[in-house]
Amino acid sequence: MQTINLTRDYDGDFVHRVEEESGQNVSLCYQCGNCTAGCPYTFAYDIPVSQIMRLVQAGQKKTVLSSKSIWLCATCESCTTRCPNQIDVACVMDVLRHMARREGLAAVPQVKTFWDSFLDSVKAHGRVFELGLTVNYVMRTGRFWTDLDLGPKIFPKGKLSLKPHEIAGKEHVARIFERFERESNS
Amino acid sequence: MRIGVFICHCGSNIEGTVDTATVAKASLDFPEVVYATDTMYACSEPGQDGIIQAIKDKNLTGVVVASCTPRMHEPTFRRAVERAGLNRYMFEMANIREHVSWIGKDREANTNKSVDLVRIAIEKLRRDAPLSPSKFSINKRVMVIGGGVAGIQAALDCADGGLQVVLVERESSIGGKMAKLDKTFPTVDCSSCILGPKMVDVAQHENITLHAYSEVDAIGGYVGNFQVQVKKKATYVDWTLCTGCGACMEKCPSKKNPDRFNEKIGPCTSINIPFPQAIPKKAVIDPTTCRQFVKGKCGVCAKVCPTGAIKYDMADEIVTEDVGAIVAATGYDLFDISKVTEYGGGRYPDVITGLQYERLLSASGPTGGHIKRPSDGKEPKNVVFIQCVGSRDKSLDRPYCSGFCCMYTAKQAILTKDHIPDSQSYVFYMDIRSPGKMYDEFTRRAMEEYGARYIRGRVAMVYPKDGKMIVRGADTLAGTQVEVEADLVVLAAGAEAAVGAPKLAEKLRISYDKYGFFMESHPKLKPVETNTAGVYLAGSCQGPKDIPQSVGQGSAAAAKVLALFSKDMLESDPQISRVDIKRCVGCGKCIITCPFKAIKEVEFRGQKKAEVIETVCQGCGLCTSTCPQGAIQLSHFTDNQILAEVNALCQS
Amino acid sequence: MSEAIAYYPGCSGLGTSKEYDASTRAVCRTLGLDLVDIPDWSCCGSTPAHTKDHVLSAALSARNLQLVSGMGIASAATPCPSCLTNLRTANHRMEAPAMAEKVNKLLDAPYAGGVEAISVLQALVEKVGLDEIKAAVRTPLTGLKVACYYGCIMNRPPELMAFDDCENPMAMDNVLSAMGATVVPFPLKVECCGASYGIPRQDIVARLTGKLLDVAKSVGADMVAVACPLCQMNLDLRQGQVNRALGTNFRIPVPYFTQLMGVALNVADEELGFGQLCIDPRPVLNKALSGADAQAKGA
Amino acid sequence: MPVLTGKELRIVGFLCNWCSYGGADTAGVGRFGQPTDLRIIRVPCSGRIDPLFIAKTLINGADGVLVSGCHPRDCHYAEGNFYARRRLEVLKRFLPILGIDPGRFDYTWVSASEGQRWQKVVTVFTEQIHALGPAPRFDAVSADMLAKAAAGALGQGGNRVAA
Ligand SMILES: Cc1cc2nc3c(=O)[nH]c(=O)nc-3n(C[C@H](O)[C@H](O)[C@H](O)COP(=O)(O)OP(=O)(O)OC[C@H]3O[C@@H](n4cnc5c(N)ncnc54)[C@H](O)[C@@H]3O)c2cc1C
Ligand SMILES: Cc1cc2nc3c(=O)[nH]c(=O)nc-3n(C[C@H](O)[C@H](O)[C@H](O)COP(=O)(O)OP(=O)(O)OC[C@H]3O[C@@H](n4cnc5c(N)ncnc54)[C@H](O)[C@@H]3O)c2cc1C
Ligand code: SF4
Ligand code: SF4
Ligand code: SF4
Ligand code: SF4
Ligand code: SF4
Ligand code: SF4
Ligand code: SF4
Ligand code: SF4
Repeated sequence: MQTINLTRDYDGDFVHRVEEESGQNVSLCYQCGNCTAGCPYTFAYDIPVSQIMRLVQAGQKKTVLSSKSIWLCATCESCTTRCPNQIDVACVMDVLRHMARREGLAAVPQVKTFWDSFLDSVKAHGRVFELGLTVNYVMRTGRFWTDLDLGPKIFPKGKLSLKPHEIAGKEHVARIFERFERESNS
Repeated sequence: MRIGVFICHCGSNIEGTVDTATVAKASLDFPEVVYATDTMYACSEPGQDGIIQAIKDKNLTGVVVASCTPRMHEPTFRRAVERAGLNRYMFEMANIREHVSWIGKDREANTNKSVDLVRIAIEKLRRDAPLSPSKFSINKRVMVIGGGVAGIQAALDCADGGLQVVLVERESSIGGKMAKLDKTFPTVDCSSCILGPKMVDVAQHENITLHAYSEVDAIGGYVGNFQVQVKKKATYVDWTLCTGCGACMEKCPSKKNPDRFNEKIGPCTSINIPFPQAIPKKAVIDPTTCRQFVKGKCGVCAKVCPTGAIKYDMADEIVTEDVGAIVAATGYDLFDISKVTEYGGGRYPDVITGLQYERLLSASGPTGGHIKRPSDGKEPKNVVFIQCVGSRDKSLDRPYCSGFCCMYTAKQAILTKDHIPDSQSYVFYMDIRSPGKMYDEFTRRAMEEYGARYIRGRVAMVYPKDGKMIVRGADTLAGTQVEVEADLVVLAAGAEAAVGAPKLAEKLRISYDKYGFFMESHPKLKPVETNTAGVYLAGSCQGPKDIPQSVGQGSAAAAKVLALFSKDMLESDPQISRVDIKRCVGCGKCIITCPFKAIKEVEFRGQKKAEVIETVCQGCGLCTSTCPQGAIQLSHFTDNQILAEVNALCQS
Repeated sequence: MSEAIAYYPGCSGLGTSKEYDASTRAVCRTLGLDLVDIPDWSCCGSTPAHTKDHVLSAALSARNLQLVSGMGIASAATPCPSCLTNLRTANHRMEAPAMAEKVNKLLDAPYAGGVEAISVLQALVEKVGLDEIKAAVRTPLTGLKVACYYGCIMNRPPELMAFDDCENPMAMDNVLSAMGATVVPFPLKVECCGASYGIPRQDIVARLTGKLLDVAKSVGADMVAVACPLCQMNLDLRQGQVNRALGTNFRIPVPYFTQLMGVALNVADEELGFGQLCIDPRPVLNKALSGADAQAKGA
Repeated sequence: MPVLTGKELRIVGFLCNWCSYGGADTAGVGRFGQPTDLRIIRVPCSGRIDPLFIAKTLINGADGVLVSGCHPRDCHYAEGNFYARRRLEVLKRFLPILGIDPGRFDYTWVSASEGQRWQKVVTVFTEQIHALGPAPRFDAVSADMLAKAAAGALGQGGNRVAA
């Protein structure tokens, strides 16, 4: 454990940015732990969500943005629904992911890769091409596809179509992504 | 008029953001001001002496103090100017603390605004006239509304002090919540052993008239002379005949009704005496379940009652009580745990409230003092307590701490071990609030001696699985999620204002906060007084309080009543309306408007005129803004005065 | 009977949850609920989009909402809770003019608001009504013990979703009891099943799904009815993975609630797509129904 | 001293002693910061407020008038605020006839416990008046005429307040 120097290591700008981007007042959190108690993913987190909230309050940017937890949060809304102080905790987690991305951090790379593959698929076809997404993900992570066992279960059912559903407006969807990238780079 | 102006620093409270010297200097430019100064603490002894000295030295005939709110110190300064020989009504205040220095940091703007406020006070003062109060007699009877421990204490202290007391309780027995408790913290003595004798005293005290099963219907009048209409609800049992023998309860065939005294965890008969020590110990029929009422046939109780007390055709009755003061002691009710759906209260029988648990612990409760869980009657081994349910929770609009649940949870954990030695209690808490004599020691004992496991964190959900209740919470100190397989879950449900409290407050003409708790006159210095003269508060109707605090307030309210009644006559506030008989055309509009019936019609040289009954007028000024002639003017708030204030602000 | 509702199937409706899409259409048709396809709809971006950026996410949804407003229809129904959340969030966020401006900057055609997004379940309960649904039952599901599983985001957060209770939702329970089924109280109705982590973190899904199946079994459910393609996949398709990871041997069918409704409403078997589920619910279903039948005859 | 030119506008508040004046005190005790424009005139009850006071305040050059009393049914004098509400409603409709923007006048209910609510009321009302800017001034002759017109129209006080 390291000692945190509260006067020097407090990143006020970080706290402010989290509050602004999430629209939440993090000082409302009184550390009751309800979010951690309800979060189905606590067992997989490196830092429980209530402590993420605490570390945000404490302005500990680096610890928070390099945590695995923010990538494992499934936005299940349990924390937001039950927070006695009506903090939209799930939104804070979302915003922390946005910030981590901007800092080039992703402590659970396969999750980020999966999401990126998903969005690539949407950008390319206008709709998600499930098989293509899976293949893309497996290629990108360079991992063996752990779901191989499922193949025989779904292919015969005709569920995974072999070609994407191209839509007429796919150019429009692609333009949404392009404009977004331009806006965020400007 | 020779006006003196005193600008208070209030230490740094005002001086910190208002340049008082400049305000004093500016005041000198206003009409009729002959003296102005700033002063460190105007209300302190040297401060008051300074004012008195200045009145004498400068021959002042009127005084303005600019300081805190008049709601705080107006009486103080009125007394001070009176000591210097002025009429106490030749005094005005400007509120430059609550309305200026405490709400803005801009010193220039604040100073400027203070000058404005002093100026309107001066303009008002210039039009003030000396007033003198008149005296009126008082009815030295007191009504106490609510017969919980606070009301009982207030009633007994007043009665012991020689006053006639009318105690109104809406249930069929007095005792309130305390009568439902098993043992009480921090000494763990038996609740009915310490409350029971007091209840008996109430029944036997010659000075106390008890209206049980009654509610206040309407209140008229004012301090010293209230008229209260009390509705005695129909019990369908003639209480003058009922001996409380209980024969009717034994035979009543309608046995499966939720017993409200047992917090609905046990059944009761349609005709019922809530508990053996009830005061009065009289039966009441619940017409919503009684077969005679619902189906039109039964009549068993009428047949078995040895005294012929049953009266199926009884109706509500209104009695009027004249009293000089009223103590409200209507207590609290519990937060409805079914609103926290994730805990399953109301859905799962083994999730209960702390008060229900008290009934399970109590020897007079539905299980005879054996802890049995409601679902299957089994003795629980693992009992989970969850604190702050419906308290400290903004999402439920209950941001306040209920004050006593930390302590009663510790008590219940201790009692659980006493009842079931091989049991294990778990307490989920956010903070432990136990600031009282022997209180923290008590909660520590629950952990150290009785082995209750305290877990710092909230619970997110409770659900049944294979006969157990799975409690999933967090241990924030360990930084983990935790689960307990519980047999019984006890929720420390928070305290809310008593059902109907706002309605009663409106009848009493006292204020209540947004949660329905009654407002005291001053949060520190007038905790049992209200803003309505002659109406006092005791116990948890003002906010959650434990027994020692409630009893203390009951006694305090009684002391206030006794002090009020220690005089034979009361002085009325002379800031009342007066009729200019030359202007009055006798139209009678004011008479209809006055909410206090304080204006009567009189004959003056053959013409109809209005006349204000001095001791009845409460000084609201409704008549003044109603009279088309401007004939009836509220002293110290006359049309001319208010317009002078307006002009001072507009023309500056 | 009712006004037309735009229909947004969501991407999985074309693939992994074809049977949900088909049974939804069939059931709505039978009940007279007029679903109109949105021409050229596109993906809402699902979770990946909002974890990347809120403006991007809103824009992907808003494109579809804008298409619906072009159809002159005021509400859109979707069977997929994830799509629903995204559509509703986009609406909600775009109430703020600054956000609306940012989103519209990304779109070809700006979205001016005014299209309400609801779930197919909500549409059935509110636009058709339980009484009418009940009246349409032909083959009551008597004897079938079913646990209703709503998934984590169908009703949460309540301020956003504004439908049913967020801790103990009852809409699906009510619909299936109207179909004659015995709905067993299922305490984990809104507990998360692992969402889309099936691909990147199978271990997580196994644990969460395992818990759901365990509790469903303990309350005596013959099957678990679902209303979400992801839930369905995790509970059904991955049941084998769960058994392997946890050493259990669950074999609980996990049909969509619309498929069960279809049975009760006598929708043709081909339209319900039971065969496309991993664990075919028909044997259990038939057993329950015939058991009830036998009982009825025996009595 | 005048209001601070450029910084403040002239806003006058009429507050009942029991609820709203108390609420303003509570706001002070809680240190709930507020704009400095408002000057409060204390009256016993909102029922004491004659609509003519407000009309005259606005005619005489105030930029805004705020009235606040007890919540309905919570009046210290039982029913004063009902009278107030009726009269103030009439006034609100009459102001445009006098050529006064009705946005310069508002009335509300704040209890003695609602310090935060008071802070909000003052802040919002002050912003509203600043958005309207300084009120156009009437010269002495027209002000007098308007005051008489108001006195006539607003009824009961015709014989007195104009005097
Ligand atoms: C589970 C639990 C355990 C507790 N244990 C302890 C303990 O161990 N020690 C301790 O110090 N404190 C304990 N308390 C707190 C204790 O209950 C209160 O301090 C105490 O009851 C307050 O007394 P009261 O007279 O103010 O109110 P109440 O007990 O609520 O009495 C109010 C009375 O007024 C009556 N009433 C209400 N409205 C009206 C009306 N409109 N007209 C006429 N009558 C009306 C009610 O019927 C009631 O009889 C516990 C509380 C709970 C919930
Ligand atoms: C730092 C601090 C801050 C606080 N802030 C707050 C606050 O903000 N709000 C709040 O509510 N409370 C506050 N308190 C608590 C507050 O001080 C007490 O509640 C209050 O002073 C108690 O009043 P008292 O009359 O009982 O006792 P005291 O104030 O102690 O008065 C006792 C008096 O008796 C005299 N005395 C003692 N022995 C004898 C004797 N044998 N013969 C004759 N006279 C004797 C003493 O000289 C003294 O004058 C604070 C306390 C501290 C320490
Ligand atoms: S539930 Fe809310 S208040 Fe409690 S720890 Fe989590 S964020 Fe903080
Ligand atoms: S939204 Fe994320 S942090 Fe919150 S409970 Fe769900 S998974 Fe956990
Ligand atoms: S009503 Fe009759 S039977 Fe019942 S307790 Fe009274 S006296 Fe006894
Ligand atoms: S008449 Fe009513 S109260 Fe009396 S015995 Fe019959 S059911 Fe009971
Ligand atoms: S007394 Fe304790 S349990 Fe009760 S609300 Fe306060 S902190 Fe919570
Ligand atoms: S001793 Fe004082 S500071 Fe410590 S817990 Fe008690 S009240 Fe708080
Ligand atoms: S001021 Fe007038 S209306 Fe008010 S109580 Fe006195 S006489 Fe009645
Ligand atoms: S309203 Fe005025 S004129 Fe009419 S009776 Fe009353 S005081 Fe006289």
